[in-house]
Amino acid sequence: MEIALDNLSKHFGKVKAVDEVSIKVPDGEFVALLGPSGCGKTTLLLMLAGIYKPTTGTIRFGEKVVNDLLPKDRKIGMVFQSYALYPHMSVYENIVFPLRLQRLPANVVRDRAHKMAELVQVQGLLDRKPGQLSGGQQQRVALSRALIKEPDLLLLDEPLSNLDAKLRIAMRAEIKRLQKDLGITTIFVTHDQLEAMTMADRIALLNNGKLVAYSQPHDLYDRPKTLFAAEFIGSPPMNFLRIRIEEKDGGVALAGEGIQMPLAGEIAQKVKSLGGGREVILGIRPEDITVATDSGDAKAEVYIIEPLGRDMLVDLHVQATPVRVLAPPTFNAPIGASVALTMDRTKIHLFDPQTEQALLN
Amino acid sequence: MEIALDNLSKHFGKVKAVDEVSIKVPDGEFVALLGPSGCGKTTLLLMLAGIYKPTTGTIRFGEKVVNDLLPKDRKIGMVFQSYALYPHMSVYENIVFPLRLQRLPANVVRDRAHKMAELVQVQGLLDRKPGQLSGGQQQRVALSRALIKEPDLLLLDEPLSNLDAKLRIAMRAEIKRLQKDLGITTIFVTHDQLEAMTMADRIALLNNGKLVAYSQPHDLYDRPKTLFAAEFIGSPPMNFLRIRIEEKDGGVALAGEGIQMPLAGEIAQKVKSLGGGREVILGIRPEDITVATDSGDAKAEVYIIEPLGRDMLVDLHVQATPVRVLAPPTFNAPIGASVALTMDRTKIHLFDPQTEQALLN
Amino acid sequence: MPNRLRSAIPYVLLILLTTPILVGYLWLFISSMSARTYGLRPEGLTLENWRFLVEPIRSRPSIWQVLLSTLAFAIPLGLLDVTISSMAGYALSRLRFPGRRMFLSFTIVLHAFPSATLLIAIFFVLRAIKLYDSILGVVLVSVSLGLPLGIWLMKGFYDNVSWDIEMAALIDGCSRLRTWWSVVLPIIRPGLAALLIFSFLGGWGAYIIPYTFLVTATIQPISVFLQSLTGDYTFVNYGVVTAVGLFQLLPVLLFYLFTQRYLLNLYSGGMKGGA
Amino acid sequence: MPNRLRSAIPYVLLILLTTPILVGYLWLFISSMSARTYGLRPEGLTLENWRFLVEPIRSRPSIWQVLLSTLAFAIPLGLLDVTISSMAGYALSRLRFPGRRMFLSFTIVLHAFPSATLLIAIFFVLRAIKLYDSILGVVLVSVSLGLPLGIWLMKGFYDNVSWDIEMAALIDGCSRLRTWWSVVLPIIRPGLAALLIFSFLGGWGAYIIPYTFLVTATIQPISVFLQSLTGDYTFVNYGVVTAVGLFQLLPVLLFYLFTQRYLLNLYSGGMKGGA
Repeated sequence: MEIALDNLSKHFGKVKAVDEVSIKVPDGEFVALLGPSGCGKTTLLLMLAGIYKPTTGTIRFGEKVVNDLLPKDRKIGMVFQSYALYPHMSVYENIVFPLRLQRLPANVVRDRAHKMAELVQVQGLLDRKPGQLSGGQQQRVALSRALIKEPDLLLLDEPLSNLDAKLRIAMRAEIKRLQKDLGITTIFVTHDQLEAMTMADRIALLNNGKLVAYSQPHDLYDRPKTLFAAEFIGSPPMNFLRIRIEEKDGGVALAGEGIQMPLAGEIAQKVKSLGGGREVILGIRPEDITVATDSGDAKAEVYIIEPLGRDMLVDLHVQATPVRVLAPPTFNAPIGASVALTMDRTKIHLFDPQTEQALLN
Repeated sequence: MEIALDNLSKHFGKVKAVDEVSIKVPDGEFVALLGPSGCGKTTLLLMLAGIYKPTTGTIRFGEKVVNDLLPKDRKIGMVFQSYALYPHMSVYENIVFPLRLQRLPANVVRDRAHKMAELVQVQGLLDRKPGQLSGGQQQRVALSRALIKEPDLLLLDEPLSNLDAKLRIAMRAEIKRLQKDLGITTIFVTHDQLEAMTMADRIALLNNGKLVAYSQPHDLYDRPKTLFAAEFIGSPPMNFLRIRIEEKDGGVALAGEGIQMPLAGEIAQKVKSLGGGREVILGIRPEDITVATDSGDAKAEVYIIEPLGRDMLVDLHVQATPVRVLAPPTFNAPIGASVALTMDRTKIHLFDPQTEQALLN
Repeated sequence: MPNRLRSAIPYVLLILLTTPILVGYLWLFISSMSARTYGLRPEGLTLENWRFLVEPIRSRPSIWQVLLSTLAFAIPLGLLDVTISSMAGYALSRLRFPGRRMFLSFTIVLHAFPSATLLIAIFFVLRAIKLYDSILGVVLVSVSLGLPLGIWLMKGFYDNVSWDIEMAALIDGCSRLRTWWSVVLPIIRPGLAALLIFSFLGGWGAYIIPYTFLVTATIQPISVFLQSLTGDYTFVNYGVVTAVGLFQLLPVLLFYLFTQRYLLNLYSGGMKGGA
Repeated sequence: MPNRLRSAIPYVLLILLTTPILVGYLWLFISSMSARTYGLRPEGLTLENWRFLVEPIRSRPSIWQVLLSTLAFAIPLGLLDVTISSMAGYALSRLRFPGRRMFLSFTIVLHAFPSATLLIAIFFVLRAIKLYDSILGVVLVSVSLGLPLGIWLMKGFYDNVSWDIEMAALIDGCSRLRTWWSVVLPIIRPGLAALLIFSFLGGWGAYIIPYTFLVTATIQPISVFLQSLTGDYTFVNYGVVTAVGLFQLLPVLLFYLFTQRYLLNLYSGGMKGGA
């Protein structure tokens, strides 16, 4: 089912928890609501669930405006961060609870419960109480309870945050595959950019209740439209350097404290068109910088080196600005060593310091 | 100061929380105690702090056995996961509390407090109460309280776990640099392999109270000595495949369900010496496999693809075994597509299924 | 050895301090079985003091009549207390309404309020609504006085039930009332059981309220009956008094023995950390 | 409009239910200022009922003497209760010792125990240790009966203090005692204040214990004094009784007004979620 939010707002007293958000979720898509804590993503989810009523704006499920519909009448399933299983009921009773409330015939209930339990692989646990299950098992049960109603919309609240690191990686893939197999329109909330990147077809990035970006993961990573998006997506995060566009002898260069970066070709033209002498913020991801001992675009001092296994994360200072670079695992240099940085011309981002908008896209 | 643990054990009733651990920490080193929850790492730290008494074995600070020394007589500083600041005291009072207890003259106390506050950059916060500080600020205060005594040994309990993702990356580097600058022998506890890899000079990997590895980060990553270490270090984790060593026509190959991987050169000799027909576990990291559409060492089916920004994490199934591969960000294939995997011969690990020991190092 | 001696000191002190209490209980028991006592030495072992079980003491109502009155007081008291507390506690824990904060403060103030001060005012109210000297009146008064604590305790239990579970029930298809009844109440069942036992035992041992507002001997509960045995005559038969005292005490002790773990819930359930 | 009417119904019900109580208080106030009352209608406004402030009522001790006795009872009660509870609560929360679990159960059982049943045993104990009819004796008995709740509440507060903070203090150079005194106690100060006020007010309004174990009129606290005004004469002067009642009530009310927020701590501090 297609979901459409139109200028949706939720105010708590004077606080605008959600501020004029408009999103269209196509039928069968998997959408992440991503943002730092307090950005309004959970409020938005609870409005979709019918727990909160919107202050203004409309929520449409298909053609129907559901603003005033009670949760139980919305045909939704939801998995909570805490799983929210009913502790006094067995796993089986938990799973069939939504069907019991619909007064379906006993054999239908039983059949669907077993089909569901098989799908999420909890067949062996049906007689247990939730308290006897591990976190991963509880999540599977919560998932099957949410899915047994065959909902039009599935809501997931931080679905992975209570799992340990290894299980998180496994469940990430499993939930994504399950969603694709069932084709249920799904919206999930997360504060973890990696979770949003890996699982979602489309990411709605929120900040202070406002929608700042709504696009596909690779788009958000490669072509962030605002400084906030550039900073929030990617780990280790993008580096930012204050620079000035300099035109000299017909050529164009980016220059800053300790930075002198001549440009050529297409990118030079683009940057030139922004205007010489303009102060901008240069953004570049740690994997798009190379460290050498001889010469490059910037001079830097090694602050500390952190081995990641696959790479070395080199923390450097370009004058007073910290810069992180991903170097090959063989990289080695003592603390305080002087090195030179070379930046990949095709991967640089420029942002206006005032509007925080991207300038090169 | 050099720290030496000799056959150290701690039993709680019948549970061996720490089981015969022997470690030597050279003067000025930064050592991580790493392991899953319940592995005994915190118990070990609390024995070093003097909160728990060892059941058997000895703890030596320099030449001195400190088993029975009270915490206050050990010349240690400690930063807790919760920071454990005294909520009824101001930041200044918190920092100087250890010196007050030593009845140092007022001017010495004041001087040292201000020097300390400057070092960890909390000069502006001295009059506040801990409740008014952010998590990052509280940690700085806790750090300065631990350091003001000029301890011989600094203990950190999950120092980064209460910080958000961005701050964690920044503090990681900062704490590591501070430790290097001060040269204080430091031991920290963490359950996060990345934290241990990036910060520590040496990692003590614990499991079920036992020490399973004690070596430098790159060593642990490149040449894990046990299956547990190989599985625990690295994210996404190493892939494991059950295979058989096959000798055919003088050549040697690794073969399994859907896998046929001929070897040549040095590695072939090494594998051959393990004995033909032997069942072993092949371990290979996601970054050491390449995906192609034509032919390779193994046939696989795409389960789901997860964009990481810098790479694509491709979840595949080789028959029933899940395998994860890091592919370039341009990789694309539909769910269920058949692909071929090629593994980097120089990066493969073999483990004995029974002893779980590495066979190639 | 001196170390061992040192660690014995607290035990010796504790035993010395506890002795008077134990002696008191022992005397209670011995006295109920004997005609007279010299200190702890009984004289004339007899079951005479326990005759009240089969035959009323002089002009008083029979012990079984008294027992019936006590139950008629304590059972409704417990049930009403739990019913009202469980509803009010839910409202205070979950709903936001004007005056909620004030109501909470008031509740706790009322709990700690010296009830003796209220007796005169209550007397006039009861007389006005014609419930003076009736079990119903005493039950209503006792419930009112017990409610503040009951509501606070129930609120504590509700506070520990996560919002998520309620939301899940709403989404699964429950109405608000159904959510409370089928999902939330079963979760706090240990709390309900604890409060029920607590209130019931409170009613069983209650003295001031029934003593003040019940005059008819046949509807007085056992604690008033017991007190009347000591108060009315110049010569008090301590043997009988102690026997009746034990009679009152024994079911309470048994009750505690079997329901102790529920009572523990009362405080530990509402509190973090618990026992 | 029908919607508005519907939402008014609970208020109407509540007002109807509250009226008797409010009328009771009103009558208390009016009665204390008049010679007689007909229902709520006063007749002959007078301050005569308040004469007890300057001149003792007949053969009774002066009100100021009574006040002094009450304070001599309530203040040590509060202080002792807080001192012992804060120490025992710490031990129960922090130390592992044999019998701890049993002690905890026992504590809660004792709290809910009907104290009336114990009166006879306590009487003999007090007489034996020569503390019958002395304020010290009554204080000791009241402290003992108050300790179980006090200890549980304090334990709840200690349970909420993280172990980390205590370990930090030990590492920073404190002894165990110093840790308790300089770090832990200051953190639970709101709990200590709440328990102190709670115990003091409990002592101020206490009736059964002082009534049972104090016979000398000059050392009886105000609640017993008040009760004696109603009990001893065939003709009770309700005007005077209500005036004394208000005299007892007013400081309590004032106290509550100013310390209410500490009392709120008592329950909310020990519990997760709070108000």
